[in-house]
Amino acid sequence: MKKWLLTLLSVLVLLSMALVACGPQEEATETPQVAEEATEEPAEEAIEEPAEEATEEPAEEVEEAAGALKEVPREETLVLGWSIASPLGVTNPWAVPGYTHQEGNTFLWEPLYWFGIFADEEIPWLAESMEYSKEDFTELTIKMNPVAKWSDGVPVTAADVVFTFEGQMSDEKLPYHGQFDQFVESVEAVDDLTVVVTFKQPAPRFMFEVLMLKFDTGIPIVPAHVLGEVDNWNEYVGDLDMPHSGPYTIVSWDNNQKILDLREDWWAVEAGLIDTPDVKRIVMFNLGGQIGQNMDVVAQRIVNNEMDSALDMRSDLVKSILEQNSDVTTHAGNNPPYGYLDWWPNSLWVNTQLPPYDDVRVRQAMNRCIDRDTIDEIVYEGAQIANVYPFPLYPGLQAFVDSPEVQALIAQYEPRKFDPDEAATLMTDAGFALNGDGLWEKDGETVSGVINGFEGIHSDIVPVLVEMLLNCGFDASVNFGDNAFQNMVDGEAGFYMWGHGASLKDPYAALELYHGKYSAALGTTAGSNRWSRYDNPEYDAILDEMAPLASDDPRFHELAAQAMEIYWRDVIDIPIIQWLHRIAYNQTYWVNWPTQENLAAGSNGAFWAHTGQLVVTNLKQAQP
Amino acid sequence: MEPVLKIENLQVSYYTDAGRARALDGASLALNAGEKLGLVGESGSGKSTMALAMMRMIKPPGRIEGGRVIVGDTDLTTLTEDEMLKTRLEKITYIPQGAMNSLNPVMRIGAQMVDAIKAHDKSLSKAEMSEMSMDSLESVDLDRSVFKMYAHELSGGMKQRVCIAIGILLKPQVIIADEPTSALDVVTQRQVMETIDRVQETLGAAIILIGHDMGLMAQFVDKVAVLYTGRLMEVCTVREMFTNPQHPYAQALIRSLPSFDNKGVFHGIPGLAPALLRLPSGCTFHPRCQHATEICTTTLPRLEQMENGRLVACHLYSEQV
Amino acid sequence: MSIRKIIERLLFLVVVIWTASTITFFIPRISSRNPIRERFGQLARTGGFSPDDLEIIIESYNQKFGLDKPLWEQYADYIGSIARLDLGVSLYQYPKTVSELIQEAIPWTLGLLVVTTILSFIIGNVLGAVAAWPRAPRWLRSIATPFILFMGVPPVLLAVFLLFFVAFRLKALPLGGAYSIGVVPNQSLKFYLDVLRHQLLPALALIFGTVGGWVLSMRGMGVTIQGEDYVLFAEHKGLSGFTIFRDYYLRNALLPQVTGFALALGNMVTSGIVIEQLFGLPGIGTVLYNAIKANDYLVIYGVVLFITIAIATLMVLVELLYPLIDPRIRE
Amino acid sequence: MTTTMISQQEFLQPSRVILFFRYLRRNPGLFIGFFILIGLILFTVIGVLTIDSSDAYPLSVKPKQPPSLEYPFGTDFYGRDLLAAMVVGMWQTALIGVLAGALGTFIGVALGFISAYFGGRLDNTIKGVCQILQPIPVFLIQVVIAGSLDKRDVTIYTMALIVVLLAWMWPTLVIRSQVLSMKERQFVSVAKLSGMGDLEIIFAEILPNLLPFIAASFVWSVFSAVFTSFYLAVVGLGPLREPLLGNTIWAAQSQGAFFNGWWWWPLFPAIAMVLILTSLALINMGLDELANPRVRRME
Repeated sequence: MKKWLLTLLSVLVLLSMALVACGPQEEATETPQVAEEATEEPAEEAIEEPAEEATEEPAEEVEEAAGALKEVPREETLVLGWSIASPLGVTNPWAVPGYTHQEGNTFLWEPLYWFGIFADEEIPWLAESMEYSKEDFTELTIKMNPVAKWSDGVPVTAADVVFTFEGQMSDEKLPYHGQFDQFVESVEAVDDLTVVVTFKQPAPRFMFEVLMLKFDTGIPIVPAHVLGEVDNWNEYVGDLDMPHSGPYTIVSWDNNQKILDLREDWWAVEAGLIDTPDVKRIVMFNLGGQIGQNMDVVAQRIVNNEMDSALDMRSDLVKSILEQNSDVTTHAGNNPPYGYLDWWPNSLWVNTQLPPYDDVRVRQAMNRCIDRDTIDEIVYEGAQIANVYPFPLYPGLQAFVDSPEVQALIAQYEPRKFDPDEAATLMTDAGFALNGDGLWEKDGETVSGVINGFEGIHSDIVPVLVEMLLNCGFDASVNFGDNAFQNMVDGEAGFYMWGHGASLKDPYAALELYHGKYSAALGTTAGSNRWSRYDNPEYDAILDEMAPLASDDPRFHELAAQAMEIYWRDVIDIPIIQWLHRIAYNQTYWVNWPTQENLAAGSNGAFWAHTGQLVVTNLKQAQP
Repeated sequence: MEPVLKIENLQVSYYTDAGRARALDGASLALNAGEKLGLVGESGSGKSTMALAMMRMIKPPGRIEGGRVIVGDTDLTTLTEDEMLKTRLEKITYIPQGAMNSLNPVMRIGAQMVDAIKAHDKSLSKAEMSEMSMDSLESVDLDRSVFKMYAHELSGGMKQRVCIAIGILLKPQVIIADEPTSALDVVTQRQVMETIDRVQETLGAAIILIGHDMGLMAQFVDKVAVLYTGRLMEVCTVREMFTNPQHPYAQALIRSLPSFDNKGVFHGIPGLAPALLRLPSGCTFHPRCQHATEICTTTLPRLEQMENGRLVACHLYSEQV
Repeated sequence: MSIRKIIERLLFLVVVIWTASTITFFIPRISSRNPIRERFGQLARTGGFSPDDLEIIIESYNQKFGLDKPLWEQYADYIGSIARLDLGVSLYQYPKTVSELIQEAIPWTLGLLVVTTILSFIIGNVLGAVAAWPRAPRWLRSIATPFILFMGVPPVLLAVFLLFFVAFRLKALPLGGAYSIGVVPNQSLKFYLDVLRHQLLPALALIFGTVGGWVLSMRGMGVTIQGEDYVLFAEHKGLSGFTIFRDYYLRNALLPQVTGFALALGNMVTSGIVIEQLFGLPGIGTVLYNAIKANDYLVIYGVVLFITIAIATLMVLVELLYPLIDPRIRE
Repeated sequence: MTTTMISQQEFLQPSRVILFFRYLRRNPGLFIGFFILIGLILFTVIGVLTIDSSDAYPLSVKPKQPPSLEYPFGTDFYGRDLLAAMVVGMWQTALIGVLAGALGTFIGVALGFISAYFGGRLDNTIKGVCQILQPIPVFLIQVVIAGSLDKRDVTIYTMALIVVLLAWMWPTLVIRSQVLSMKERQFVSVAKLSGMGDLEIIFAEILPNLLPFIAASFVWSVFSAVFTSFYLAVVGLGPLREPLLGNTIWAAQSQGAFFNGWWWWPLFPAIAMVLILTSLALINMGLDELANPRVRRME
């Protein structure tokens, strides 16, 4: 028996060696340069003094591994966890389908201005200045920073801005085509450093909404001398060497990670806008295709100091991280709710054109079924997250809701009130009756209460909402399927859990989501964040009057309060929660993360947002 | 002359859930070199058990519980497991019952012969072992080319010959052939039996032929031993058995054979053989025996030698001793 | 082995591929979902797309992917492209082709699934054979029992618990990923060992979760074989236990098992999908998992087809090569 | 003489029940398997009778509570009582398993019989279809089907149907080969000679002899149905709100239950899942031994 046991063991050993050998072999094809070197070097090593090999080997291995890349110690490397889904090599911001800035490309591209939300500060960048040159907001003059240049040494000029704007105007596949089409009359380069934009109508918010990069909105400037040369910029991939103005360059990109190294000749340092960043290398570790999956592994990696930060997490997970590693902090330090307010408060949206949701009594009844105190208590451990507004309470908006006008409306409409009895009365008035299963029914049909949501980000709140609605007699259930989004777009019956990414400073952008002009008819596609298909001429008139007014105009405030009244009166959607970004910041290697106590560059702390560049370039190496 | 095979009081039991089954109880035999013994009995009478016990191949839940098997001057029951491995094929050999399936289908015949030699004598060279094997094949009237063939390429008779060739590879003193011709057609049966006969004569080995074909026995063996429920009932020469069986069971057995006298009439033995687990008391044959008396139901008769040297286990003849 | 048989088997292969492609083509079309709309709907999160623009983009892509053609035409195109070994383009990772995705992923899957299937096959069959071998010592025979019990543990469940205990609690092995963060793939021994360390837990989960099946079937087979006359005769020949075990018993008992190997690989894929995803390994399983989640239907088709073809080919190959190990089937 | 012997035999013949238990002792797998299964059934039945099944859904109890006297299995993040969730989940898992298993076995047995007994073109067709479908990874096809359905249509019953769609091939092939070998046996020829009809032979002669195989194949089908439904739940293709064992385990996994220290959440359903599958595997193994005399001899 011993003999065959040995035979078996040796077979096992052989096979496990085969495993080692054949696992990564394919990498040879992906990085041929490295492969060539690797075959040469070990041979040399073997000849040279085998005795010392053992001690020398690790060092040499590292060198060898970095054959194509220079070696950067962990202390100078920032490791970020994110789900990278875009195809390898796509760096061109105009490639379609786009939306690659969240996956590390934000470190490549820069805007005219940044907006730092927590400092409430507009930060000039590629432009030295940008202002409306006519009082009625019909002309905008942009002065470029003369030092700015692309990574290939070509200066960034007014021509690039004109190219970028005109591209948006002409190409309907680009995301801001709609805005440019609506507002912009013409774009003109007065000289190398000056651009004048003429608007078709007053555009008091265009500069902020479109030209400044913040959160996930705004446009970066693209190089005219590169994209102007390609046949079809929508299909131009860009690859790793596409000239860009940002501080980092992608040096390695595979399915596991994207590695970006600091460009020593970054113009912004020369321009004196910023010190040379401490972060010499960014490793964006791919967490997998689905946002929000396996987050416990991500959390553990942060606890283990393997990662410095990752995408935002559910409250419990962040709490557990903080308990397990004292070097980790969050925007709110060690205190609940651990995060900062994102611009994406979530509502339960319904299609207001579709029975029974077209009946305001039904919508009000549903609102009365949501127990926002229980949500705070159960899902968010007592943090005040549950919400009654379609916008985040950033300072400007907090001031707005604190105004006596809005407070009076709250007292009148009690949007937060949980009252199943009132809900029952409303439903009975609307002609519904409870059936044998305890569900509201009319003409033999229950309310199709499927909540379309997104598992990675809604798996904590949606099941709770389902139960609340069920307990109240609505036939609720969950759909976390891939068709959830499409159901919203198509206006299928049911509820849609979705956010409002719109207002940051004043309520206009959020309120404008319900403008009748977006009220796509049944059977057509609703634009993003316009799921309610609300159509009310009274409301539209208010909004139209607001459009050309500056936010600090007293009339603007008056009109905004009127619109808010309609929002609550008609229950256009059912606001559920403020959206928090709970991002763990590991301070073992890096400090100066943007937090409540330390604004850093004043941006929010999401490294994946457009302002991620500000987060990373302001990090400081931790002093051991 | 000293017998080449001596079996003394061999006892085998199987232990089952329902209790102990005595599959072989006190079998004793002696065989001289060159002697041919036929071992007969109904199915389940313990023939194969006896053969396996001689090879010391009884497996759990069976157990050899007593007695001795002496080949030449070696008592097999005292050997260690390793010594016994060497003894098989070298001193005592077994030619299996189901020759159709007794050869490994995925190994060449030669390889199956060589590994047998190798297991006993590692000193031989490969060529020597091949040569030995092919000689052995020739001695059973097979072509030397069979060495390179697979079992499925051979006919039934050829396979049986291969088994014989393997059995006599190391020129054993005792050969046990367990129904070597079952499943063969009559002509082939005869050829195979003749081969065994010739081989045995050349080797001068003693042979035990197991089977229930009395006709075949009559032609090839010198002596016959009758087994019933694991007990030897009678041992005598072939001639005596066919002309004058003594034990009532042997008589019934002979009577049940088709012959010219009773053609067309089938004489079965009345009743069924009892299950080993529930053997009747006394003589195990008594429930089926026409001559049973009081003593038969209580006392087990012993195998005793009669005047003419025959061995019979029956109370009818106890007085004769 | 005759040419005729080879042609017959190849025809069988073609029929299998055709069946699989037909199934994968028609089933997703039962539903009215439009993956392109869904994909662009997700993109619309950026905020800037107007509804009209979105419709225009969707329309142009529908045309591009032929979704506006009648069903039978789409089917014909699809079968045609399969015949040209063109599996189409990923919607989610456009312009990446499905073949490229598979190519990138397949080495990892080969490294994990195939090696674990082989290991599981070897360990399971040896243990199963030993378990049925009456002459093996009792303790050795009883080793197989826990493995049989592991049959009741889905590999994914095992993976979850292994991940927790070994990686989270003991911190003995990495939490996932194909290799350490920040390491660039290269040909050094260090890199290989790093990869091996990362593959260990998923491999363990897969092996432990699947060994039981082999143990069980081999045990059944072994019981049958050890009663065969040739094994008994081999004992009568005075062969040593090891020789009988290896040449007479194991060799014969293994034959029917070999034919099950290809199918076992198919079953391994089932667990592999989730396990690769769970450990963040960039293999075929992860590609498929993500495609399922994103309803990237061309990738789903492509991967399902690819796996089917691989398994069917392996089956046919095993069948054609089988005579090499079983002389009875030759000529 | 003979009569006394027979009566003696009858006297010694132990009752069937005793024989069954004796057999169980020799076939410990079957014994343990049955034992666990009975335990699970008792747990579920008593549970269904005594527990308020609405506690198996969110917001019914205080969330995130470790096991205590009040909540023996603890409660989860959503405020389900995990004991109730387990009872309902086991019931649903069993329902899927038995439904899919029974349907699959029924189709398999019917096709296997038809194929083997009538032979000819019919046999070739059925066998051919099975062979062609064999290399196609069943689970992947199930994934494609489940993924194509509208989420609202995915219920316990549709899940069972999805599982059964491709689960009949194995029983078909097994039964077919058994009937083929059975057909060759003497008693069938005897029955044929004595003028029995096809149906009579099938039901009176062949079927009873195949019962152990059918039982084993049924248990196996249930096993694979439970297994498959678990995997479908894991990739998120099951009925989402139901506390199916797979759903509960995966919900725990996706909420980082281990990391957050809620170990009890995935643990108990995982144990239940393992017990179900293990007991089925053991019973299947035991039935195999019962059906196959060679295997039986070994024990």
